[in-house]
Amino acid sequence: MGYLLKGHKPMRNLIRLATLIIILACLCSLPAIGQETGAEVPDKPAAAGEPGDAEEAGPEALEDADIVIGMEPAGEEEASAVEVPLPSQVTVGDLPNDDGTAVYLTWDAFPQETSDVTYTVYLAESRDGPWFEAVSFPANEEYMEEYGHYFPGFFWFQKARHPKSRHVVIVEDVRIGEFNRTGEEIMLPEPVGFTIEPNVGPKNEDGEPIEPGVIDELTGEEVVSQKFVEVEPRKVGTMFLKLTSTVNGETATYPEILEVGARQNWFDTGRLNVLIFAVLFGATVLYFIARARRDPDLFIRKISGLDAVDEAIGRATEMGKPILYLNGMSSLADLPTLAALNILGRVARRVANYESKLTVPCRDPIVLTVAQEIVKAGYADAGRPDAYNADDIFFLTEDQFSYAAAVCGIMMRDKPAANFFMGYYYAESLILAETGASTGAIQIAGTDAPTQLPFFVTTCDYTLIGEELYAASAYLSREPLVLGSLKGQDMAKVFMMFMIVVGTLLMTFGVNFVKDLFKALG
Amino acid sequence: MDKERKPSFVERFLQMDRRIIYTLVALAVAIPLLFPMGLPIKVTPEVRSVYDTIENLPAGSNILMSVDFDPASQPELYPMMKSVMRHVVRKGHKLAITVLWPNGVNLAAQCIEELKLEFPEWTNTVDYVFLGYQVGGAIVIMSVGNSFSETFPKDYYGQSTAGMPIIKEFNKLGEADYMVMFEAGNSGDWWIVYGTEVHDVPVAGGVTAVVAPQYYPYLQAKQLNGIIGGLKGAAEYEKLTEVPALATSAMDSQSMVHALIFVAIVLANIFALMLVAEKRRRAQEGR
Amino acid sequence: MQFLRKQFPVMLAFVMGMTMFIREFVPAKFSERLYYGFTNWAIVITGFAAVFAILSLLHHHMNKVRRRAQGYGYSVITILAFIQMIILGLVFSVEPRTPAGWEYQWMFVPMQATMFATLAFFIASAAFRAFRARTWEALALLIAGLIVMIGRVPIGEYISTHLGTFADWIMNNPNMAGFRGIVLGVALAQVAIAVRIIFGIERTYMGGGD
Amino acid sequence: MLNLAILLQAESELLPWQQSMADFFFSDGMVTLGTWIAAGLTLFMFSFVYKDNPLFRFGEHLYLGISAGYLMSLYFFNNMKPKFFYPLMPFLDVSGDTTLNLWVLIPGILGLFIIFRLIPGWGWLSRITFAFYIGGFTGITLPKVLNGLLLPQFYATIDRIPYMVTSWDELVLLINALVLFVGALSVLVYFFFSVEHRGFVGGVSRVGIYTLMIAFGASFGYTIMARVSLLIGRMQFLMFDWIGEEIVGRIAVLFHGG
Repeated sequence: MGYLLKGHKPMRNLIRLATLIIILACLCSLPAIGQETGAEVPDKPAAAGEPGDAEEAGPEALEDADIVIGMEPAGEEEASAVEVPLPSQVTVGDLPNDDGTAVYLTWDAFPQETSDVTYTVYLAESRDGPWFEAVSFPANEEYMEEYGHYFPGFFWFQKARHPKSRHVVIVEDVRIGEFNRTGEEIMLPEPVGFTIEPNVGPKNEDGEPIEPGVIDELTGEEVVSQKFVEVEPRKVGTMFLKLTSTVNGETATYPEILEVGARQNWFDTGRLNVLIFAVLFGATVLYFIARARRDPDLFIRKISGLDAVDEAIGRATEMGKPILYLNGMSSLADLPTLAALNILGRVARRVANYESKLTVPCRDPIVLTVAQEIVKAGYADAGRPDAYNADDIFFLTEDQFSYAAAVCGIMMRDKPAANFFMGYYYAESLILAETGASTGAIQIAGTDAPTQLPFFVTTCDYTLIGEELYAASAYLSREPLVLGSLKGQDMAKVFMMFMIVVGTLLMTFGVNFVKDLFKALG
Repeated sequence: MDKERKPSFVERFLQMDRRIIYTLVALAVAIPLLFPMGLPIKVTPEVRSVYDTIENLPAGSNILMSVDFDPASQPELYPMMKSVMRHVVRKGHKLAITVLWPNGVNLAAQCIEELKLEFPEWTNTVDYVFLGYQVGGAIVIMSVGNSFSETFPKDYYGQSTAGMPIIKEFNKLGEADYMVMFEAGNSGDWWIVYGTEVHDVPVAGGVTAVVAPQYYPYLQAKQLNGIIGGLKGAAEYEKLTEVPALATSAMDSQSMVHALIFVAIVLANIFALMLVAEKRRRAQEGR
Repeated sequence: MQFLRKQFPVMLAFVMGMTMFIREFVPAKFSERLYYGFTNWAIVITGFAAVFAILSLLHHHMNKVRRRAQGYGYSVITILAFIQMIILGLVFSVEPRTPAGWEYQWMFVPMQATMFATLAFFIASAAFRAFRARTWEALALLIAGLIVMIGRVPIGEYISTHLGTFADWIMNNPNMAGFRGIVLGVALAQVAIAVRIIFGIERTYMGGGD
Repeated sequence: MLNLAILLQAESELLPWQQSMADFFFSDGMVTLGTWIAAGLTLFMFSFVYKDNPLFRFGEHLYLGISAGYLMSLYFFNNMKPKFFYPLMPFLDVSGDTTLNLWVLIPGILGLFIIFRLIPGWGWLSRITFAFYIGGFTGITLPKVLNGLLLPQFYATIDRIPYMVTSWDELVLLINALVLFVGALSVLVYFFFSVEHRGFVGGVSRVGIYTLMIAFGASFGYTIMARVSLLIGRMQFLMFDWIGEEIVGRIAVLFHGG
């Protein structure tokens, strides 16, 4: 793409800028990462577990259903400490990138794991208990690998390094209570104070239902059908975790009781790439806008739909018929609506020059007020503030099809000579465009709604496809600043295409890291 | 040069008034609804499996249906539900009906009323119980694992369910021999995960075309015994039960409209090409 | 005063934009509160704008009645329908068992469904007029459209059993490639317009003049 | 039949007058009346595909008034009441869940600025509201665009090209990968604005145009079935719920000659 670079050196500047940003971003995120990579995070990823003899077979049914909340698991541990494989390299920590509601626990997996071994995590408010079962699962599940996105590490794409050889359990924001039969939440009768869900979700790891509800002593009826007990680590402060492994009913407990507290985090390292790309693309756009200020002569390719705007307005003037302009079905919280309003500003200016009438029915109240302001300003800029009539930019209704029906009514009765459909549309697009086509109006549509593009393309005279909608206001205004932004977009596109080509080539030969750069985790 | 020339049929066809097309579309929809043509429909194995299961169960087996859709999906799922329900009634199975979507209740009620007209001896509380709607979604599913009569103390018509004859033999999910759920969303996932998998009840799904792709993995995993997908599936079921009804006619309508548009487009293109050739020929002659 | 009119809005947009942007990268609790706080405020603002919008709607139709414009009687219908609906709605609420709910059930819903259903007519006529092989591009459109259209109904199987498979292939490959290109371009353009708005380069929405 | 309310069932405590009102609106008479009105309005609205006519105009204007009124009431109950009026006047909320929150006065004032547009000379105040609203939402949207649109699509576009072909299936996979890769890139090239579409760029962007056209055609054809389903639904309402299956059935029999 050498010709893109002719005459100036944006690429070199881009690369400098990008390098700078990446270095800065890394520096910024260092302290945040330091927090959660503290001493306890697994830093020996591939370390094999202790050579526990985990191979005892046995058709053991897991008995999660029988575990009563508050049960003491301690009893059996000494008896079986020899045969049952003991978890090793157990570490705990605050879950990174969260709002301080979760902690995690990891440990090494055994070399060969089967569902014969069951891990159970217990949780307590104090070192002496009482202990509550947090979660229990067969040893061949819940590997670090599956939860990699919770631990983005130094770079978000490092998740690939999270090994299958470690287990992880995340203890999350949960609350004490239960559902009664009608689905209402009720609090547990006994003052539990601090418990944790017996099993995450209503069935256990084996697909069995969790224990049925509590039986009311007096009536003999079942009080609850589903129990959930929850804990909010942040409120609890420090809490204590204990890990056991069970084979054939024999239990071994990791000797150490682990202490951990949850913290709020202030930077989401999982979104580092989003930030970097936002800054990178944003800076590119701003750079080219600044360049355009110095050197306002920029080339922009022909967009036929926009060349037709003048023709359409001219024809409306000749015929003495109004022009209909729609801003789309979406609210101002959506960017296509803003793009549509920008074009409305340009169109209003031209319409004022030609002295024809501009009708703008609106669907969103805020869009209505902004559209009024824009058209008013457009008329004023054209030197004809007197021609502005606030009643021409009016509200219809927020209901999609009622709006469509009313606009169709306007099209069939006022027979506008030109219809503009800009912004975001849903299924009504075809109703509007077909009715408009039947009245013989020139129709110019512009949308980035992929599902509606086919209908506009087939029924309108001109259609601005996707990005062209956003380029339109620059094209119509020829304002150097906005044109500069287009140039910036193109440069970002070159960068993207370059990355796609490089990434695909590398992928083809087995290198995934470029692709991983673009993995959105949040 | 040929201003005076009357437009030929070909030209008039190409510039056909859109209202002619509208009329043709309306007719193509309406006529098959009135006179179902019964265009040949190929029965897919996943639909046949549902039919076979219901057909081969001994009479008087317990069947559970869950109606989890609302009027937005009525054109697709209602004919399907009616057809399956008719089959169940015809085979003399016991039927319990639950509803997880609030706006589905009336659709189920209407279906029952219509079937009562066809089968006057089909009695409430003995042959079927319409449990109605209960808030709670997945919770309801877990709860029916224990008991229908406790989850739904009153049925849709306000009668107490506890003493009903049907409830004596069929009072929880685990006692069902088969289940068919009609799904326009993801409540089917809950049924599978919290209900049928747990109690080991074979289950089939009648789903809209839009959500069908999300249910096919269950079929592959044998967690679903069959899938009736969209209007086409409903039409297949009607074919199997040999009662062509709403779906068959609706499918006929679909095929007719598609065929109409297809033929119109193909003709228009042939005519347009002919016109071009004609013009070229005339231009050569004129030269 | 001039500051309040000109510079202040631009600064406010910058501050709001930057705050909400940075918020996205902060997982802490207050960040979520900020998000819901802002959206709730936006809802309140929209509520006031809705009052303005309704005045606009009524004004538009009152104007027609006052001018005795052609068909002003219909404007009377709109005004009456609106006023009775909002009174009934606010007094009895809009649940199904109320008068407003009844009107919703038996007027609003069927008219909505009907307008939606007219699409069947429009899509047929649009297909008839647009699917003509006038150019090579149009031919590509025509062929893809015909295959996918006919591959989805049973009659497609009578033409060829592979038609359905091929239709799926078109949907999953060329179709997906096309829309991916569009979405990538749109996303970039959206980043650009967002940056322009936050940095006050794009301020058409504030009007101009005084 | 359309969705009748199940509210009677769901809500237990209705005041006596509410109950009688509910009974009235669910009575058979009102349902029949409703069906006839619905059928009439359905025909009115359909009539517009033929041409503009007084019946459609009536329906259209009625629909406009009703929908605006309904949605505004709904907005009041769902949004303004819990988010503006309750925080200002917590005693109104019978559930007692709301506490006094005077901060909502700020959006209240910003909202008033919009209404001030009706007063000549005060219109500029609404710019502050626009800046607040648009600035905030733009800030929210920017990362969402990257996170939800740009990066995932980017991520999906970068994919392995399975160049080792030994079987028919693998050839298909290779073709698919190439179509996706070339298609997406060529569409991107079509969207270059600052470069003239000539020579190599012109050629690639032509490929992009063809990709787009195939995509549009396929998408168009894919939608037809869904739209026809809607019409079938409406026709079934008219023919079976309204006129009644009995009558329609009899007509059908009549024509069949049976």
